[in-house]
Amino acid sequence: MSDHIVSWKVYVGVFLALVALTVTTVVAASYDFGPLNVIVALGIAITKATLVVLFFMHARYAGGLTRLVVLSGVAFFFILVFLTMSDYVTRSWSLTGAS
Amino acid sequence: MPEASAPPAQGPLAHHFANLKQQKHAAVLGMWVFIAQEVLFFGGLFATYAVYAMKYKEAFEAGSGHLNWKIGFFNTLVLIASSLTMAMGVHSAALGRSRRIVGWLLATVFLGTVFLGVKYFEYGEKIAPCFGMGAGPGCLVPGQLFDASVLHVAADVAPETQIFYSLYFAMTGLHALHMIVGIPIILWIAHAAWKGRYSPAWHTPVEIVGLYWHFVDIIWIFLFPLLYLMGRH
Amino acid sequence: MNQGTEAKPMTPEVNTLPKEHYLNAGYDWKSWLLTTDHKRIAILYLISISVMFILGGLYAVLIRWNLLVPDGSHMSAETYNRVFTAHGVIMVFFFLIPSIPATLGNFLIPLMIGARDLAFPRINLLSWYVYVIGAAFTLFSLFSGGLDTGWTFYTPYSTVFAQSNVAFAAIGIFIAGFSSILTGLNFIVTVHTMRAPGMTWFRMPLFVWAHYATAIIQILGTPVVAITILLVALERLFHFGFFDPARGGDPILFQHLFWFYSHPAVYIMILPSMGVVSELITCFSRKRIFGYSFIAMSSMAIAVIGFLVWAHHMFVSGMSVYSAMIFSALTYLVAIPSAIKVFNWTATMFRGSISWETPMMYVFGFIGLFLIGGLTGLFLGNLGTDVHLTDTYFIVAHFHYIMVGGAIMGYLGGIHFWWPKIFGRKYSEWWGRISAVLIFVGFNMTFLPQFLLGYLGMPRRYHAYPEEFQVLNVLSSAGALILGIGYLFPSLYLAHSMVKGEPAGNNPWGARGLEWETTSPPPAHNFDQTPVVEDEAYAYDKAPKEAVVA
Amino acid sequence: MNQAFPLLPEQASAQAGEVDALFFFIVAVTIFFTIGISLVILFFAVKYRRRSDEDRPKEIHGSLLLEMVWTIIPLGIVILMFAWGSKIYFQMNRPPDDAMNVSVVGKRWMWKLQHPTGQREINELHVPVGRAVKLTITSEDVIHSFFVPAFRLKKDAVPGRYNVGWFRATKVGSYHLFCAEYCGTEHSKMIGKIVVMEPEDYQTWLAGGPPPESPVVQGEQLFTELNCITCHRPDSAGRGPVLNGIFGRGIRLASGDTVVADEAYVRESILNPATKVVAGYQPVMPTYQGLVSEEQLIALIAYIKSLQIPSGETVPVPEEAE
Repeated sequence: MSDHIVSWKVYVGVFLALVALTVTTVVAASYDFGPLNVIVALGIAITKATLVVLFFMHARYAGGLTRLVVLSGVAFFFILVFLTMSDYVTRSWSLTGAS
Repeated sequence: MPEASAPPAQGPLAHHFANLKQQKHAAVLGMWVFIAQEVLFFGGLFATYAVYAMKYKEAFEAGSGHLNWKIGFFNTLVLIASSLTMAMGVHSAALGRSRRIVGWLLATVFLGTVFLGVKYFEYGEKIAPCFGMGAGPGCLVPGQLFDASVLHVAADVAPETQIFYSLYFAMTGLHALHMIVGIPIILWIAHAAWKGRYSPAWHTPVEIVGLYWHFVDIIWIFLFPLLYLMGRH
Repeated sequence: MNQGTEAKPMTPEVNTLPKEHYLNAGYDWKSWLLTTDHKRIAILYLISISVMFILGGLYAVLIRWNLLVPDGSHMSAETYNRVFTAHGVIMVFFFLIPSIPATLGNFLIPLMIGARDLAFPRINLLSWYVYVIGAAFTLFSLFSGGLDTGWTFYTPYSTVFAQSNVAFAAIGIFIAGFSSILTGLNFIVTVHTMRAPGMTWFRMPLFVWAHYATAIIQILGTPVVAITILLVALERLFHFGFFDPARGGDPILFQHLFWFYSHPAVYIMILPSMGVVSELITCFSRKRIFGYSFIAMSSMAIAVIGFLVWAHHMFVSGMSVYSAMIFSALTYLVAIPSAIKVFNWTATMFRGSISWETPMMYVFGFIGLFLIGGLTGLFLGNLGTDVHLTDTYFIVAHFHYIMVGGAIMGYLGGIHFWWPKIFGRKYSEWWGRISAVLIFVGFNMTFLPQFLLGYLGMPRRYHAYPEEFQVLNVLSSAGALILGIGYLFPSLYLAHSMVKGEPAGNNPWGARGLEWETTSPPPAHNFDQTPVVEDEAYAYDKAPKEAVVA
Repeated sequence: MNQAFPLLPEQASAQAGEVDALFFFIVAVTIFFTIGISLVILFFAVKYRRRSDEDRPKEIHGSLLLEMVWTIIPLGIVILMFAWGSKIYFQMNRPPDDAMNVSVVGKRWMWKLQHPTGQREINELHVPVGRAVKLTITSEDVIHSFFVPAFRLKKDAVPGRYNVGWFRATKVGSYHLFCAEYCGTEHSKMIGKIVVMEPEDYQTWLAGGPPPESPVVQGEQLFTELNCITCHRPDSAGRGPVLNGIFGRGIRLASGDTVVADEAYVRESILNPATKVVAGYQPVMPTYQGLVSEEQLIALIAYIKSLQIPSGETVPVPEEAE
C-alpha cells in the first residue's frame, strides 16, 4: 500500500538484527530458565516477527487498516489459544479432586 | 470518475477498477487479509502444539532435543536471507529497476531451494529407517513404524514423543508446502519483470508475493525455537 | 439517491426487459464457465447449491421416513447413520454456508455499493470451482462406502473406528473451506475499496454490513476447521496421533478446534439472513430502519463474540468446570446483539406502511422462527439445563429453527425479493404467499414436537427409539411432508417465471438502494454511470412518488 | 414411564426438580418474548397495513433510550439465568462424600457397570433409593455419553480419562439409560435401564447371585499377579513409593510440582509411570499400557484406595505436600 521507499540500508540493518536475534535465541536455549524457557524463546521470536512485519512487509508505513487486519488475525489466534487453554489449565482444579 | 462506462482494459488496469491506485489498494489489502487467514490456519497447529507441549513436557523436550538444532539454525539464516533478498526485490521494483528485480527474485528462489534441499535431507534421515534403507532403529515417522528408541526416553514417554513428531511433520510440512507453492509464483513474477511489465507506478504483484514470502519466513521464525530448541538446555 | 437515474422513462403499464443484460451477454458454455461477472457466478452458485439442497432434502426425507417406526425397521442402522451424516454434511458445508453469501451476496454486494464487480473477479470464479471440487470429493465419499461419522467428525470415532470413507469426505470439506475463505476475502476487500463515491460506511445497506461481518468469520474461522479436518485425514491415512487417546492424543482437543469454527459457522448462516430481513422489512414498511447503527454494530458484535462461545457444545464432555462457566457467560452475551436486532426490526414496522407481499411473508416467518430458535438457545448456553438437553432432539430442533427457520426463511425471502432483479421477471404472487404459509406451518409441525422429544430424553442420531416417543416422531414426519411440499412449490413457479414471467421493470417493489436503479436484469457492467450516493440507506421518505409503481 | 404419550419426563432424582425449575423459568421467558413480539408484529402488520400506494409514513430514526432499555433488560435476564444454571452445574459436578461409587465403562455398544461391592452388570444398574451414587465414567473405545433423562444426568465417557457424575434417586422405578454421544452402528441400541429399589430390596438383590469379589479383592489379586507388590511394599524397602494411605493426599513430584493422588493420577501412574515420578524415586517402573484393561485399572485403583496406614505405625509416606 505504501509507495514509501525505504533505503536499502534499513533492510540490511533489519537483516543483521534478525541474525543477531537468531544467535541469541540459540544461546539462550542452552541455559535453563525453568518455566521461562518458552517465554524467552517466544519473546525473541515475536521480536523477530515484528521486525519482519514492520520493515520487510512495510506495515510501519502502511495505513491503519493494514494494522487492523494483522492485529485481528493475531487477536483471534490468541482467542483460540487462551480459551482452549482455559480448559486445560483449570481441568485439574477439580471440584471432586480428593475425597 | 463517474463518466467511464466500463473502459476497455488498458495496461495493468482491470476493467472494474476506476484507477491503478484503487486496484493496488485492493490487491495489497487482499494479500493482508489472506495472511490473516493463514495466521489462523497455522494457528490451529500452534494451538495443538501449545496444549500438548504443556501436557507432555518431557516427551517434547526429548523429541526436540533429538532434532539437529544446527540444521534448524542454518535454515533459519537461509530463510532470513531470502527475506532480505525479497525485500530488496520489492525495493528495486519501487525504483523501477526491472533487471535488478529479476536478480533479487532469483536469489530468493535460490535460497528457498537451499532451504527445501536441507529439509529434504533432514526428513530423509527420519524417514529412511522406516523403509529399511537406513537400516536399524530410528524411524521417526508417526504411525505403526514409529520407533522412539533413539530418543532414550522412558518407555511410557515414548508414545508421547510420537505426538511431537506428528506436530513436527505437520508444521514443517505445511510450511514447506507454502514455500513450494511460493517458488513458482516468484519465478513467474520474475519472468514478468524480465519482460518489463512493472514500473514504479505498478509493481503490485512483486509487492504481494513479497508479503507472502515474508509471512512464510515469520512462520519459520516461530517454528525454529518451538521445534528445535525446547530440549537443548 | 441519484434522482436523475430514477426518473428514467418507465412505461407504467407494460414493462419490457432491457435489450442487453448480463444474462444475454453470451450463450456458449465458455461465457458461463469462464465468466468473471459476479452476477453469472452467483447464478452458477445458485444452481449448484440448489442441487445440493435437493440432495440434502432427499436425505432428510429418508431420515423422517425411518423415524416413523420405533424399531427402525425401514432401513439398517448402517444405512441410517450414513443418511443422517450425508444430510448434515451436505446441508451444512455445501448448502447453508455458501447459501446467501455466494448467491445473493455475490450478486448484490457490487450492485448495492455501486461497483462494477467484486475486487477479485477471477478469485470469485476460482471459489466456485474450488466449491465444485470439494463437493465432488465429498459426494464421491458419500456414494462410495458412505460416511457414518455425523457431520461433526468426533474423534476417535472418525479417526480410528469408523468403517466408512472418512478421509475423502474430510479432504472434500477441507477444499470447500477455501471456497468460503475466498468469498469472504473478496467481500472484505470489495467493501473496503470499491464503494461508489458518497457511499460511506454508514450509508451502506445493512445487507452489506451483515456480509462484511460474515466475511470476518469466514476468513478467521474457516482456516482452523480446515487444518483440524486435515489432521483428521492425516490421522486416518498415516496414523498420526493427534486425537487418538491410544497414542497420547486428546479427543477433547479436537472438539475445541472443531467448534472454534463450527459454532461461528452458525453465524455465517444466520447473519446474511438477518441482512436480508433488514432490507425487506424497510422496503415493505416503506420506512427507514429503526436504529441503523445498532443493527450494523450488532452484526459486528455477533461476529466477534460468536468466536468466544464455542465450548458450550462441550459442557458434558468433562471439560473444566471453571472453563465451562466462562464459556456459558460469554454465550449469554451473544444473545444480546440478536435481541437488539429483533427489537429494532419490530420498531421499524411501527407506523409504517406495511404490505403483505411474498418476501414480507418470509420476513414474518423469519422473525417468528428466529425468536424461537434464538430463545431456545438460552437453554443450551445454560450450564444447568444444557446437561439434560444436549445431544437430544432438543438440540436438533433448536439448530433447525436457526438454520432452517432462520437462515433458509431469509434465503427464500431474499430470493423472492430480488428475483425480479436477477431474472427481470415476476412470479405468481398468489403461489408465493401460499408456499410461504405452507413452509411456515410445515416447519413448525416438524420441529416443535422435537423440542418436546428432546426434553423427554430422546437422544439424537438414534436409528431406533423407545415406543413412547413414536407419537411425536410421527407428528414430526407428517410436518416434514408439508414442509417438503412447501419447498416444492417455489421451485415450480420460479422456474415458470424464469421463462414465462411478466417482465418486472427496474423497481417492482418501489425499493430504495442502488441495485434498484439499474435495469432488471442488470447490464453486464452493472451501471451505465458510476452512481453517486447522496442519501442514507433506506431513504424512503425521499423517494420520488412517481418512481414507486408496483 | 410406559405411558403411551408422555408430555413431561419423570423426575426421579434430587437434581431433576432443580433443573426443571430453571427449565420452566426459561420456558416462561421464551414464551413471553415469542408470543409478545409476534403479537406486536402482527398488530403492526394489520394496523399499519398499506392502504394506498401513496402512503408515505413519517420517518422515525431510532431512539437511544429504547436501545438502552432493550439491551439492559435482556442482559439482566440472562445474567440471572447464567448464575442459576452455574449453581446447578456446580452441584452436578460435586458428588457428596458419602456417595457409593459405581464404575461405568462404555464400550461399543454396551454399558459395563460395577458396584462397590463387586457385582458387575451390563446395561443395567440397580441402586437403592435415597442414596447418592457417584459414577466414575470412562470408555474403552470411542466417546459415549451416559444419559439418564429421569435424573437429568448426562456425562460423556471419554477414552483415556475419568469423568465423574452423580445422582441421588428419589423414586423407586425403572428408568432409561441412553448413550447420547453418537458411537457408531448400534448407537441406538446402547441403551439400558437404571432400576431404583428400596434399600432392603437392594440388599436382597445384592445377596442374590454368586458372591462377588469386591473390586478391592480383585485389585489385590491383580496387584500380586502383576508383581506390583515387589516394588510397592508396605514398608519403605521397595524401589517404588509406599502406597498405603497415599490416596487423596498431596504428593510432591521429582519435578517439584505437587499433585493430588486421585483416580486420574493413579491411573496415569500405572499407564505412564515416568510422567509424574514421586520425588526421591527413580523412574524405573515399566508402563502397563495395554497390559491392564479399563476394568482392571478400576480394580487396582479401588485396592490402592483401600490401603490404609497400619495403625500405630508411621510409615514414611513420600514427602507430603499439603
